[in-house]
Amino acid sequence: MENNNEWILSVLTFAPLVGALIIMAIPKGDEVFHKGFALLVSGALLIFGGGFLLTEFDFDRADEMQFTYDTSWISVINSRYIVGIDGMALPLILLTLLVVPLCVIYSWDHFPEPHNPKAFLALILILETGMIGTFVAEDLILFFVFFEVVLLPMFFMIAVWGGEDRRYASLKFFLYTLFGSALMILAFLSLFFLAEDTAGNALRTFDIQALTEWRGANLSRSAGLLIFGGMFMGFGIKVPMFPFHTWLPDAHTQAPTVGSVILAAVLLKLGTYGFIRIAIPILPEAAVEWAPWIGLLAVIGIIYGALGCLAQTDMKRLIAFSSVSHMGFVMLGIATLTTFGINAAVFGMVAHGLITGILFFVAGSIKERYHTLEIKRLGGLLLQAPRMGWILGFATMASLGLPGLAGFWGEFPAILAAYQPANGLSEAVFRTYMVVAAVGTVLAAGYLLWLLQRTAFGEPSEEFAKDPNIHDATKFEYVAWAPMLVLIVVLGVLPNLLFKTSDPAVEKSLHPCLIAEEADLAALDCPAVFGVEVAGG
Amino acid sequence: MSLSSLLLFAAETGPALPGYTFGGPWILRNAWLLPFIPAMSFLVILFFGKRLPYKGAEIGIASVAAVLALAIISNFAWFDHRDHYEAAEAEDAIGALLNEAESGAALQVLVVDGTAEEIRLATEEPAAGELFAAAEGGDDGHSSEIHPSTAVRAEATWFQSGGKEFKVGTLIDGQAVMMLFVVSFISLLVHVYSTDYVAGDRRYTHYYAFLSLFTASMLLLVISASTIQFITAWELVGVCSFALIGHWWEEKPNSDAALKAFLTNRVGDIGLLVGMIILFFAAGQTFDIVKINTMALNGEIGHNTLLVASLCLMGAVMSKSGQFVLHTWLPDAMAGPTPVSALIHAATMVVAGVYMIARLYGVFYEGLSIKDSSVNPLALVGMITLVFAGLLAFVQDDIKKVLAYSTVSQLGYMVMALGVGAWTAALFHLFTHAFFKAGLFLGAGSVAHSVHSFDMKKDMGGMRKFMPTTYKTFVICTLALVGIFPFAGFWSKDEILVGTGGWGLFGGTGGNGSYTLMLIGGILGASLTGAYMTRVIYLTFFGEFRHVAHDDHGAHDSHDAHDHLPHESGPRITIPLILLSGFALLAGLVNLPPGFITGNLESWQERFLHFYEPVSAAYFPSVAHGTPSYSLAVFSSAIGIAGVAMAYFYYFVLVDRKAKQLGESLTELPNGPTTKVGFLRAGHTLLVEKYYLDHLYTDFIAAGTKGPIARAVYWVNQNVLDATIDAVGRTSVKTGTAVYTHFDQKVVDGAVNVTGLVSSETGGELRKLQTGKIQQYAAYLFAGATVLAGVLIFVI
Amino acid sequence: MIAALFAQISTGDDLYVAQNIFWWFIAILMVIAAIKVVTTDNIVHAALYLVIVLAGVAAQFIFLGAEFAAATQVLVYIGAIVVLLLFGIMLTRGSLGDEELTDNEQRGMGALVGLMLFAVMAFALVDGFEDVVLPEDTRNLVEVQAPIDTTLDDDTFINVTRGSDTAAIGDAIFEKYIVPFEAVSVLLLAALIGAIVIARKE
Amino acid sequence: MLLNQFLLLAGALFCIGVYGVIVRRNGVMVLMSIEMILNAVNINLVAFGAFNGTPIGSVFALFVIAVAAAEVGIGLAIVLLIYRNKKSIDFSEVDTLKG
Repeated sequence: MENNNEWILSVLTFAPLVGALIIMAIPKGDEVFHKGFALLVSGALLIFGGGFLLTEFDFDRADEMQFTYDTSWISVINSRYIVGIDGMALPLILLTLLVVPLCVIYSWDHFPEPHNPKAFLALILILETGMIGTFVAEDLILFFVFFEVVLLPMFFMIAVWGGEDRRYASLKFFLYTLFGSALMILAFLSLFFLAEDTAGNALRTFDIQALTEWRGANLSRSAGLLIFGGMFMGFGIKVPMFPFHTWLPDAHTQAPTVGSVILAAVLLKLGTYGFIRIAIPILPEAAVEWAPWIGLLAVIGIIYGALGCLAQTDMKRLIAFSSVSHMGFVMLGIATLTTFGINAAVFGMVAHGLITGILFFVAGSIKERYHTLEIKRLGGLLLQAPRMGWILGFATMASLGLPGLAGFWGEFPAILAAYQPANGLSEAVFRTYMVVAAVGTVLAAGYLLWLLQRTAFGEPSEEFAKDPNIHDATKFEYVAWAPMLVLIVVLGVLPNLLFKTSDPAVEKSLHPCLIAEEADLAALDCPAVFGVEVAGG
Repeated sequence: MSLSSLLLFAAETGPALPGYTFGGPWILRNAWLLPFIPAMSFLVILFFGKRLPYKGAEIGIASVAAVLALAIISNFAWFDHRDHYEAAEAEDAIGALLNEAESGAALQVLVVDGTAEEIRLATEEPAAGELFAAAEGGDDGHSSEIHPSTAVRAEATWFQSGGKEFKVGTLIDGQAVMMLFVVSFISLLVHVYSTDYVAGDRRYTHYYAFLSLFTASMLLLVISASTIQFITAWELVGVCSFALIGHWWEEKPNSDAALKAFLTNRVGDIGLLVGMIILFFAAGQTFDIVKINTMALNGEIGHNTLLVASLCLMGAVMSKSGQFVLHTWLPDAMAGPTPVSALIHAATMVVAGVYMIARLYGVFYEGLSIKDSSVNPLALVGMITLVFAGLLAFVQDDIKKVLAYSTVSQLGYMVMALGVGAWTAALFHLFTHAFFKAGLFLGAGSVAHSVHSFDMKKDMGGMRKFMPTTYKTFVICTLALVGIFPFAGFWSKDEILVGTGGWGLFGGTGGNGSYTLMLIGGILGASLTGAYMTRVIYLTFFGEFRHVAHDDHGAHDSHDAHDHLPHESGPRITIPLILLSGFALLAGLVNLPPGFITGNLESWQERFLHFYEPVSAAYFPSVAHGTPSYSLAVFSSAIGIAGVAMAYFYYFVLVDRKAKQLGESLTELPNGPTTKVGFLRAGHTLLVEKYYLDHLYTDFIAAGTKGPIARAVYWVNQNVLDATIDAVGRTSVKTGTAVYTHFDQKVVDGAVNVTGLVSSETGGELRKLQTGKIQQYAAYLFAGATVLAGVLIFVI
Repeated sequence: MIAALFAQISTGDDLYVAQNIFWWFIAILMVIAAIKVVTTDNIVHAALYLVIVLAGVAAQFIFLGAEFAAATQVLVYIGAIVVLLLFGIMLTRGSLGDEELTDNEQRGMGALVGLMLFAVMAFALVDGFEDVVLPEDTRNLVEVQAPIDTTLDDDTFINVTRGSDTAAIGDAIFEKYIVPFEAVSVLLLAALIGAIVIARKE
Repeated sequence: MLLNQFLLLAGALFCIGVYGVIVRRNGVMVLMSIEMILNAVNINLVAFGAFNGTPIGSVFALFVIAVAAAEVGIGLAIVLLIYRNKKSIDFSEVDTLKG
């Protein structure tokens, strides 16, 4: 296609990095200059970059890679620098572009101790590079590199600006994710060496699109399962899925507010994005065999996270556990391997990013005012800081999946998709998951409203009743929150904005045998794993 | 609603199904305006309300008034459409449509200027004849008037997935326009009433904002054409009720009640979600209510699927419409301001469940095989509810609680009516009940407003002297509730009893089956209603005024300096009361049974049925209508009056006399027999404890989940999962440090500390080697030298 | 080694016997004194024990026939350095009496290292120079016959023939090792100035 | 006389000195230990000189003695300085090299 603006994605990816370098070059002490510059960079990226994407992206061809740029990178292993986005990546990139400047704005007057805006902002920008890079990468090695790039800044952010247990939390986060990544890269490499087309000659490529075309054809079953397992570990830990989630509460609780927001809003999505971009498209047959287990872990995560929330005494930790629960819904949607489910997953990612972001913002502001997040000590927020209280209430409502707000569209379609999973998946199993997940929504309402009641309702406890430095939201907080709040409503009322974008891409990413009507299934001469035999009954 | 969506719909579902059209009067095609207006007013009030002269109340009232006007207009528009819609026109129209389908422009014109209203294939239902017959079955001699009802639809794409597009839209037919009128009318009265009732409240503006939001959501629910849209509205009204119940959230009981309401409804919503999902896939991946109903009736959906789906949906009904075992939130919800109770928890929101059954009646009708049976879950639940709730109402001292239980019981009537197939009767009762129950609540509020309390035994009594208007209206509404001829309740309740078709033995009434059990329950309920309402009347308006000046009875309503003698409320409170009592008196007349009056007034009978039941629409089952029988009417009224009489004797005679004996200084009523007779006392406590349901929910289920279970899970998280991770970390560190242990005692300790304190001092241990103590360095130096020398000498 | 010693003694050379007995006496004295130096709690005592050690070293030099070195040892060390140390002690007011905690907490380690070091060295030495006998009194040898050490060049040889090692040392220093000597003297000067600079009060 | 007698004696002195350097707190005492080490070295030098029948051993011994003198001077000066700053010459308190 002529003039597909191949430069834009690279610019979006590396501009923050350049910004970070410049910030480091700016001499210390001139604080406003640092902040202003960081805001300038991220804001410009949002307005111009985001605007450019929105205007130039061809929504009618949302299933194709656009803005692609492909050049030789590490020729020795035939790993190429390929970037490009389709309808699945676009929303997540826009989310990233949005969240970062908001974080910069928010931290304008809430810099965590030790007070060092220079380093802090530089880290944030480096993070942005890593996150955008992960979403645009179309080469496995490139993806892996960006996936890891994200790790270090977050590690430092937690280790330097974190709470009292920051050393432990940061190290745990780092090692845990690194462990997953190790298995992930193993999986990638084995793909590289094992992939061969039906003619029997090896592909020897890391190109995600090429591998997606290949769809794991004539790869031995065991190999497929193992490779998928490796990816599952890598992505599942990042999501995080149920047994591997324990790094999340610590990281969230210890991280500075902005760190938590970025972590919740974008970083967790890297894992789910990996599933829908790499694991499932490339290895659909292994996916079909793994899906029931993924779904199982997902629903366990839903219930388990919710119960974990009910046991919390610390607000931030509660929100962290709620992330486990919500990402469970996302993973359930993915596990169904249906367009409905994965669309729901994409929507769920964005919605969870916005909603949990807000929740962490508010939690941070509460901490800044009350110097504690112990739920039993809080209360009466609506009396002392009414607007913040209402925002908290709004966020909780959105988080418990209230229809008309963004959260619902990540939750309900996922549950719905579980009723009729993709071909080859057992309906009985997934319908059980559906019911369990539906129960999870009740628990979600339970803990969120409980949180709201304990923190926002009632009279403020006397230790804070007269506290002078408990004031309502500041203008920086408003500016940082307003876009997210508006988006939550807009996406909730007009879900098609997102579904329309992601739907074609999702449909294309899935193996036709997964989503075909049972009638057409025979025509496709699918592998047995897609349950052609059971198609009749 | 646009042409494109119309074509898409045609493409999706083949030829348009009978029973609805995309044409019709403008106002009906654009019914989205009704929820839109209050939604806008919600935003305006929320953001600018505080700055407005009347703190946002005027916006709310204006918007709701506009909605009421629109609702009335659309009712009349519907009457006209209902009667004069001709299938033939539709045939031409659809023909034209199909001919010009290619050239969209022409169609654009057509649709835009609304001349291509009737778009409908002339696929005449084979069963149409029977439908007519069935419809006539009820009312002899009016077959000429029976004219198939045709709903008016409009829709737009909401979202897409897997290439499929899913619609949001409006489905306007009789039950919708009826509900539109009820909601907007009650809402307007409540808005006006509240200007006085919650005047000066701390969150006056928020109050009105949420009233507007609630009105919007409720209207959205009423007009929704797709199940997912229905779910949305359903949840939204739940949230509004949450916010309004917890309006005075400073006190924990109120927020507790709000939470309880929301969570109980969430439990029911599991059923809603699952049921709707089942229907979604059963009907070939569509949320379209009409399509689901039609397929259910055509037998395109398996009976078992329908059964499961309707049972799931019943769960939602039981929570939202407070049916037995999930009703417990409704009495607690009285913690909210009284007008809210009148609007949400009596007239509109709580009937959403009933409304849903009526909407998806095809599903329930087939799924529960209502026709020609004698019992089914729906009817049973309804009957149990109406009896048990009626019993509970006896032991309440809080006037609002009595009314709440009475509401539950009346909802039981409606559900039972739907269960026995008396669709019209159910909606008719919904219609009348909305007025007189709202009137009762507002009346109770008016009383409480002047005595700053809801406790009938402590703070009321003899109010008729102080507030005559409230007294009169309250009594009228009570009579309507009890079902005394000719008040509204009489007609609707009688129609339900007729609909049960259980009155077979004396000149049968051809219902959809013979639900004798339900008939008995209904009649019993009537007498209970009479009894407890008499008790309320006595305790509130008769006897001595027992109020002593203590205003701490949750009387947040009090805003002004309260004087000690109660007084009649102002016009903004009394006028709504008068209006409502007027409706309570007359609303029944809109559905006079056939043959009740004759002569040129004859055309006035069964107007409600005629206009509001979607007769012979393909998405609606052909329900039969029982023929009313005087014997049944007389008998049921007699039973009801008997209940009144007994209560009258007990309270107005016995208790009153005893009270007189006890003298003037009486602040407590004398104890009834329940404290003396053991067996009665047992029953009494059982009722006071609300059948121990609350204990079950709160102390076992909720507390259990929140307490032991949650804590256990968290314990596992910390001590099993997390511990394993830490153990892995520790062992790795240990192996790493084990190397040093051969060198230096210090490092051994260090390693032990490292392994011990991974969490606190990760990695900090190696620094301990680097103490900066010269002599230690010297020691290491020489040690190293020694080792090296040793190596050189012995090894090499 | 002991065996070799007795062998020498049994040869009946009284000089050797006397020398050996005397040597052993001094050596043991030195070791004891040295141990006292590093173990005593009283710093002044430590200094005095150090004097014994240093004197012992001087004696060893004499045994080895290096009178000049011995003399320098006595002069420089006992005369100068020990005095310097005593001054240091006074200036730092390290109490003249017993100090508590003269040693730090790593005695065990120090002993370990020391013993291991000694063990290794001893093994190496015994292994290397099992019974190597020192040459007889070098001066006499030098007089009566040509030096056994052919490594010495002529002038050294000539000097040696003078019958004293002092002269030889002097010649060696001032002819062959003049540069190191100058370096040392410069070093001494620098040390002197440096010491003054460091230690002087502002 | 055997060469080993002297060498072993020197070794003993050396090791004792090492022990002193490691364990002594008092800076002056550390200096003393260092002196002993140097002396041990000197004994070695002279012994080997005698063994080879050459005075060069003694020459280097003399150099060492001179350097030792210098070293003691500087060392004491440093100790003095430490004492002034810390009002103590306890080396185990001197940990400015701490990382």
